Amino acid sequence: MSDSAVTTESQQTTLQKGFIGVSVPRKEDRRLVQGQGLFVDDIRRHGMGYLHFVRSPYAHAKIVSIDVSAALALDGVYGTITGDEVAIQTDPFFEMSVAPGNQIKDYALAVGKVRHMGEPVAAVCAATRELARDAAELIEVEYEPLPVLVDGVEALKDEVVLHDDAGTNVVWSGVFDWGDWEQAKAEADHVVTIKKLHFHRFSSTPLECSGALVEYDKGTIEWTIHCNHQMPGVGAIWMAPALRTGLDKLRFVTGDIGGGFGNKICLHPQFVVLCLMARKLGRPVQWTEWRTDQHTANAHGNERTFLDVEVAVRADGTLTGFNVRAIDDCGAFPRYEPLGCIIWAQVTPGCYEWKNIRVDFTQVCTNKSPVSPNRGYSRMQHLWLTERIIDIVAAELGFDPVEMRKRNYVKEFPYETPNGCVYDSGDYAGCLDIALDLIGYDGVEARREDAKARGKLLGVGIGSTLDSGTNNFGQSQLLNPELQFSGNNEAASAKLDIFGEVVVTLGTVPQGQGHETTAAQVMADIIGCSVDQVNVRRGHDTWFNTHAGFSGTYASQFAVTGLGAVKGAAEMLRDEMVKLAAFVLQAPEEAIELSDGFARIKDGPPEAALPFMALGAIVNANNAFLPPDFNPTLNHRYVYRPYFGVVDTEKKKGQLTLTYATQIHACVVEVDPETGHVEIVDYAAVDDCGTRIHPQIVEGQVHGATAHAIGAAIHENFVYDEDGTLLTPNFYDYHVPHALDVPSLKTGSIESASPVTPLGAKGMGEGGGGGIHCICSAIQDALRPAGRPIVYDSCNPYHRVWEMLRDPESTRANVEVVSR
Amino acid sequence: MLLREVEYARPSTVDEAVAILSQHDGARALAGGQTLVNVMKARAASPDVLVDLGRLDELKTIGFSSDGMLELGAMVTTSEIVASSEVDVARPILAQVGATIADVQVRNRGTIGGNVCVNDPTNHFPPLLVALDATFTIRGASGERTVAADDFFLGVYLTAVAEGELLTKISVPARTPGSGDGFAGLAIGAHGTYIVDAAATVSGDGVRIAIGCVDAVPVRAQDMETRLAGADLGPDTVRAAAEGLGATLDPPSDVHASAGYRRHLAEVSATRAVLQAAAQAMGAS
Amino acid sequence: MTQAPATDLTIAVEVNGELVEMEVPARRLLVHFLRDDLGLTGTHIGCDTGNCGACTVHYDGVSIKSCMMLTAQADGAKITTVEGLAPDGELTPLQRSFSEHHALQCGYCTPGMLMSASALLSHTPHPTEEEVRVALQGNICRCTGYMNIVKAVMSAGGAK
Amino acid sequence: MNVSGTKEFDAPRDTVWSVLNDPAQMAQLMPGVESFEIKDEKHWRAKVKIPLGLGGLKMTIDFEKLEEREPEFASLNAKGNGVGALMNMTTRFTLNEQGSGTSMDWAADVKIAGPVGSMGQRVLQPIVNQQVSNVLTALEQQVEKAKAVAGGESA
Repeated sequence: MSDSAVTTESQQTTLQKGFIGVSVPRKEDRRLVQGQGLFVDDIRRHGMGYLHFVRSPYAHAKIVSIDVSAALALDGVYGTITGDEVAIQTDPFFEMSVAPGNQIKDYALAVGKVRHMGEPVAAVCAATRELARDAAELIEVEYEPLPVLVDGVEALKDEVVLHDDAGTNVVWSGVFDWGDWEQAKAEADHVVTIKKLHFHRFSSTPLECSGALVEYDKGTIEWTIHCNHQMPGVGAIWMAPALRTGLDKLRFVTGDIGGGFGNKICLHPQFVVLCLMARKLGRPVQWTEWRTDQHTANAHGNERTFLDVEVAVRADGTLTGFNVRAIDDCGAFPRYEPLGCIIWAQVTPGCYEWKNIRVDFTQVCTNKSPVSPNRGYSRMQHLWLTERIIDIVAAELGFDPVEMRKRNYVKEFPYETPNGCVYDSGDYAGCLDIALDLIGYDGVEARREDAKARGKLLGVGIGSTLDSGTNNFGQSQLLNPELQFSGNNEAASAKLDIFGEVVVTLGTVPQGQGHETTAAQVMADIIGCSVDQVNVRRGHDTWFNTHAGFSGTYASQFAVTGLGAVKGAAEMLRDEMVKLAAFVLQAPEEAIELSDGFARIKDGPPEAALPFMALGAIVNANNAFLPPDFNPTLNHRYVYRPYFGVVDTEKKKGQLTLTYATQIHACVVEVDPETGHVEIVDYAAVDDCGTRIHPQIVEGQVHGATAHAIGAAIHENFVYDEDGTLLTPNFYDYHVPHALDVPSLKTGSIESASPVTPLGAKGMGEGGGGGIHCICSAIQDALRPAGRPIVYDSCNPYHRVWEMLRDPESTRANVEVVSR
Repeated sequence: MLLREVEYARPSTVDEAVAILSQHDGARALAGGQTLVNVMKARAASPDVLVDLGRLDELKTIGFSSDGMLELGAMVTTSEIVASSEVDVARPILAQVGATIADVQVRNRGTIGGNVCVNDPTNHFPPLLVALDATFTIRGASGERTVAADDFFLGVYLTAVAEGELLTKISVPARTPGSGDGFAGLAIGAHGTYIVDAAATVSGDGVRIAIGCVDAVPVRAQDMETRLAGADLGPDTVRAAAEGLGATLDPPSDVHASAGYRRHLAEVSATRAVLQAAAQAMGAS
Repeated sequence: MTQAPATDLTIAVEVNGELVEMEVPARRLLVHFLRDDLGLTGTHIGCDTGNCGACTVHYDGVSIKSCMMLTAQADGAKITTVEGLAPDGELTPLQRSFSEHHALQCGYCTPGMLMSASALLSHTPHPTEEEVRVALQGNICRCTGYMNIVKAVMSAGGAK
Repeated sequence: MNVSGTKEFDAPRDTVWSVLNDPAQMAQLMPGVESFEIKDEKHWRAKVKIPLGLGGLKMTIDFEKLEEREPEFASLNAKGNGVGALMNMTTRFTLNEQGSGTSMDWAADVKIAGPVGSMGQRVLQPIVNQQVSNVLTALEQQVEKAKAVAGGESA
C-alpha cells in the first residue's frame, strides 16, 4: 500500500515544540467510537412532537388550496402550520441583494406559490414519527401547475418569472473590470475563445441530514434550538427579525454534527417553522430531514455557466488576461446568495500572474433547489475555469501543460492580485513538482503505451487550486454598498477552575474537524499543561459558550479565526496566572514559568511551585488576602479579528480574504474507449496550508476534499428534467464514492507559514475542487488521440466521455484560436 | 423512511405461507427485504400484508437434483451462494456475479428468490439465470409447477409467480466440460448498479445471451446467438455478430445513459460476455 | 399454527446481551426500534434507500443494514450494536486503531464502519486492502475519503 | 416521458371510434380500476389500484376529452392523484382504416411526480410502458366486445 506521505520541511515555522504540530489522539474519538456521540436526532424531550413537512411535487405551481382537516382528525396529530399562518406571523427573510433582487419574498413555507420540487408547503406535528408521516398524506394541497424554468441562461429572458415581487429572475448582476483587458487582447499574439464551459450542480451531501429539536419557553418568550446549524451567528441574523424577536431570544445549541461542508447553513426556513410550531403547541418539536428531502430541497452547490471566454496569450506562453461572461444559477431562492457573486473574486487570477481580467457576472433564479455554500463555495467554480483555460490554451497552442503552469504561476509572495487581494505565502511550483513526482510523471509515456496495448487510453491531469480562508465579509459591500457587513471575527474563552481544570469554550461549530483537540493543543502549549488537562466544551451554545457575530465553522477559517481566538484567550489567562503566581511566590513576573501544570520560579527551589489548582482555588474560593487593587478572574474572553481595511466599492477592490492555502492535485486515469468508463489509476494531492497544527487532521481534510472532488467529477450530479423533477433525488441515482471507488491517495505537503496569522497557520479544508480540475484535465489528455475533444463540463460521467469520443468535433467547435 | 401500516405474518411452512398469500389479495412475500422495504419506505407502493419467509428453512438449502441440476432454495442469500462449494463446483459464475451485488450487508440478507421476484431491471441474477437457462419451481394452493427462465420474467416487479403463489426453488444446469459462462457490463462505480449488463453461456448446444437493463425483463439476443451457432468465437467474429443487436432494443433513457448509449453498450457487453464464456470454454481461464 | 397477520406483535430479541421483550408495530424498522424504543442512538440513519450503511449492526453475528429490516424480523435473534463492542468502556483494538489512524472525523459513519469492520475481522483476521474495501463497500463516508479507515482496519487486524 | 406506437384492430374504424368515444368503456381500460363515475360527455373519473407487483398504487384519475375529430382523431388528458404518485398524461389517438380493420397510431406524454419518482428512472419507465401495454390490451378486448355486439346486431 503506497503511503509516501512526504513532508518537505522547506519553511518550517519556528514554534516552541509542544503539542502544536503533533498528531495527538483526538479528544472527540473516545465517545464517537463507542456510539456515544450526541447527534440532533438522538436528542429526546418528554412530550415532544415529531414534525413532517408536506413538500411540493411540482417545480412551479400556484397553491390553490390547502386542507388540513383530515390530518387534524387523525388520532395522535398535535397540529399543523401552513404558508398563510407563516405570512401572518413572520416577516420575509432579510435579503442581501440590491433592487430588484432584494424584492424577492422568502418565507419559511411556500406562500401562494411553490418554486421548486420538494419545497415545504405545510408542516404537521404528531406523537410519533409514523403518525406525522401518515398525517402528511392526509393534507390535501391543490396546485395549479405553471410553466417551469430549469436553465440558467434561459432564465435571463424573463419569459417565466419566479418572483413577481422582483419582476425578474436576475438576483444580482455586475461587471468586474481589473487591469486593461482590451489592451491585453490587442497586444496578444494569440486570442483563444471558448464559447461555453459549464460547472455542474452537485453538493457534498453530508451523511447526517439536517435536523433540530426546538423548545419554547412561554414565560420568557425564548426558543432553545438544538440543531446542526454550522453558522448560528448568521442563522440568528435571519431568524430573529423573521420571528419578530430579539437575537438573544434564540439559543442555538449544537452537539456532534455529522458533516456540514456548507450544506447546513441555510436551515433558517425549516427552523422558523419549528419555532412557530413549538410556540403554537406549547411542546418541544423535533424534525429530522431524510435523504430524499435533503437532495430535493436543502443545499445545492452553485451551478455556473461561463460564456464567450476570451484568453490573451503571448507567443512565449505568458498569459496576460481573460474576459468571461458568467451566469450563476442559484435555484429558487437566493438565501446565502448573492454572496457567491463576489466570493470567487478572492481568487480572481487563480494561481496565475495575469493582470487584466474582466468578468461580467449575473446570478439568476430557476425552479431548482435553493443553493447554499458547498465545499469550495464559488471559488471552486472560478478556479475550475482558470484550470480549464490553462489546459485548453496549452493543448490548442501546443505548450506543455506543466511548463505553461510554471511559467504563469505566482512566484513572489506576498502577491497582490488585480483586484487587491494579497496571496500571503506559497510555493505553487514546489507543490506541483512533489505531486508529479508522487504519480511518477516522468514514466507516464511508458504507462501510456502499456495502457494502449490493453486497449485503454491513458491520461495525466493537473489541478492547481487555492483554499482562500477567513472571509472579509466587507466583500458583500461590493455587491450592495448599503450592507452593514464587513470584517470577520470569532470568540473563545478560557478559564481556570477551582480544582485547576482549564475550561475552553468556542464560538465555532465543528462538524468533524476536531476543534476540541486542536484548541486544547494551542491552550496547552501556551499555559504549559497537557492536552488532557484542557476541557474544551463540545459544540456551540449561544448562551453558555462565548460567541461572536460571525461565529460558526465555514469557509476554511478555523485554524486562523478559531485558534486565533483561543491563542488570545490563552495568553490573557497565562499572563494573569503569572501575575498571581508572582504575587503568591513573592517573585518578579519574569522569573515565573508555567509548565507541566505548575507555576514555578525558573531554576528556583522545587517547593517554590504552585499547581494550577492552587491558583484556581485562590481566585475562586480563597481570595481574601489579595490586595484591594489586584482582582484576577482567571476567566477571559478574546475576540480574534483579522485586519482587512475597507473595500473600494467603486473599483470593486480590496482584501476579500486573509489566507491562501494551496492544493495541487495530479492524477492518472485510464479510459475505456468502447464504453467511456473512467478509472483513476494514480492520484496525488499536495497541500500547503502553513503551520500544520495537527498534521493528521490536515491530511484527513485533503483526503475528504479529494473524495468529494472524485465523486463530483465523474458521478455526482443534480440533474433536472424539463418538468423540474430532480432525477437524482437520493443515493439510488446520486452515486457518491464508496470504499472501492476512491483509489489509495498519495499525499505530500509543504508548510509555507502565513505571515499574517497568529500561528502561521492557514485555513484549509475546502480543497477548492482540485480533484475536479485534475480529472477533467486527465480525461481531456486521455482523449487526445481520439480527435482531441475539449472537456467542457465539470462532470464527466461515462455517457459524456463516450459522446466526446464519438463526436469530438462538436466539442472542438466550442474553441477558436486567432493568432497574429 | 416510515412505512404505512401493514399486517405481518410469519408462517413456519411453505404451505402456510401459500395459504396466507392466497387468502389476502394485497399480500406480498417478504424475503430479504433489500428492495421491498425500500419501496415501502418511499411509500411508492405498499402491500397490505407481509408474509415473512424467514422461518421457511426448507427454502434455504443448496443441493443437487437427481439429474445433477444445481438446486438453490429461494431463500438462499447471495452471501451463501458466494461462499457455497456446490455452486463453486457446479456453476461458479453465480458466485462471481453474486460477489459484486451491492455490498456485504445487502448480500447477507438479499436472497436469490427475492432478487428474481423483484426483477428490478438492473438486478444481476435475472439476465444471468436466463443465459444459464434455469428453471423456476413455483408452489401454489393447487400444487407445484416449473417455469423456464425465458417465461419467468414478465415485467418490473412482475414474474410468473402469481398472487397467492410462492417461488420455492431455482434449478441451474451444472457446467459441462468444454462449456463456459461470462458476465460483463458497465456499472456506476465499482460493484455499482448496472447501466447495461449481459450474461452469456457457451456450450455444446450453442450460445445463449441475455441482456439486462434494456427492458423490463432480460432480453435474449437471438440473432446474435444464431449467427454464432457453430462459429469460431474469436473477437472479430463475436463483435461482428453483435452488430445490429442495439437496433433491435428499445431501452429506457435516464440520467445515466441515453437509449442510444444503452444500445451501444448492449453490443459491447454481449461481445465481452461471450468472449469471457468462450475463453472459459476453451479452458483458457 | 402461525398467528394471523397482525399490525402489532410482541417480539423477544437479545440486544447487546440483554433480552428485550416488547410489543412493536409491524411497520417499525429495526433501526427505529434500536434508536427510539431502546435509546441505542449509536446506530445512525444516513439515507432512505439502504445505500449508506450508517445503520449497520450485527444480526446473529452477520453484518446487516437495520434500516432494511422490520423489527418483527429480529424476533428471536441476537443483535449487536456499536454500544455492544466495548460495554465496559474498555475500547477494542479496532476502536483504538480508528482513533490512532484518524479514521473518523465527524463520527457519523463510524458506528456502521466499526460493525462492518468487526464482522470482517471475525472471519478474516489479517485482511488485504482489497478485502477491507470490499467489506466497507456498503458504508458511505463523506469526510475521510476512506484512506485512514482502511489503514485502521488493516492495522487492527494485526493487533491483539 | 414520451411513449408511442401503433396498434392494429381487425374491427372497422367506427367500432374502435365508438369505444374511444364512450367514457364508460374507456374508464374500464385502466389497470386495477375499482370504480368510475361519468361526470359528463367530456369528463369522467376512475378510482384505480394499479398493480405494481410490490404493492398496489391507489390513485384517483380525472379524465378529460381534449379534442375530437370523428372518426379519425381523439385526444384526452388524464390527471392522476395518488399518495404514491402524481400523474399527468396526455394521449392522442389517430385512427386509419386498413382494409376491413383499423390501424391506430397512439402517442402518450406521461409526467410522473412524487414518491414513485424517487425509486429511480430505471424502474419508472419500464413500469409506465407496462401500464400502457395493459391499457392497450384492455382496449383490444373492449373493441372485440363492441365488434361482437355490433356484429350481433347486423347479422
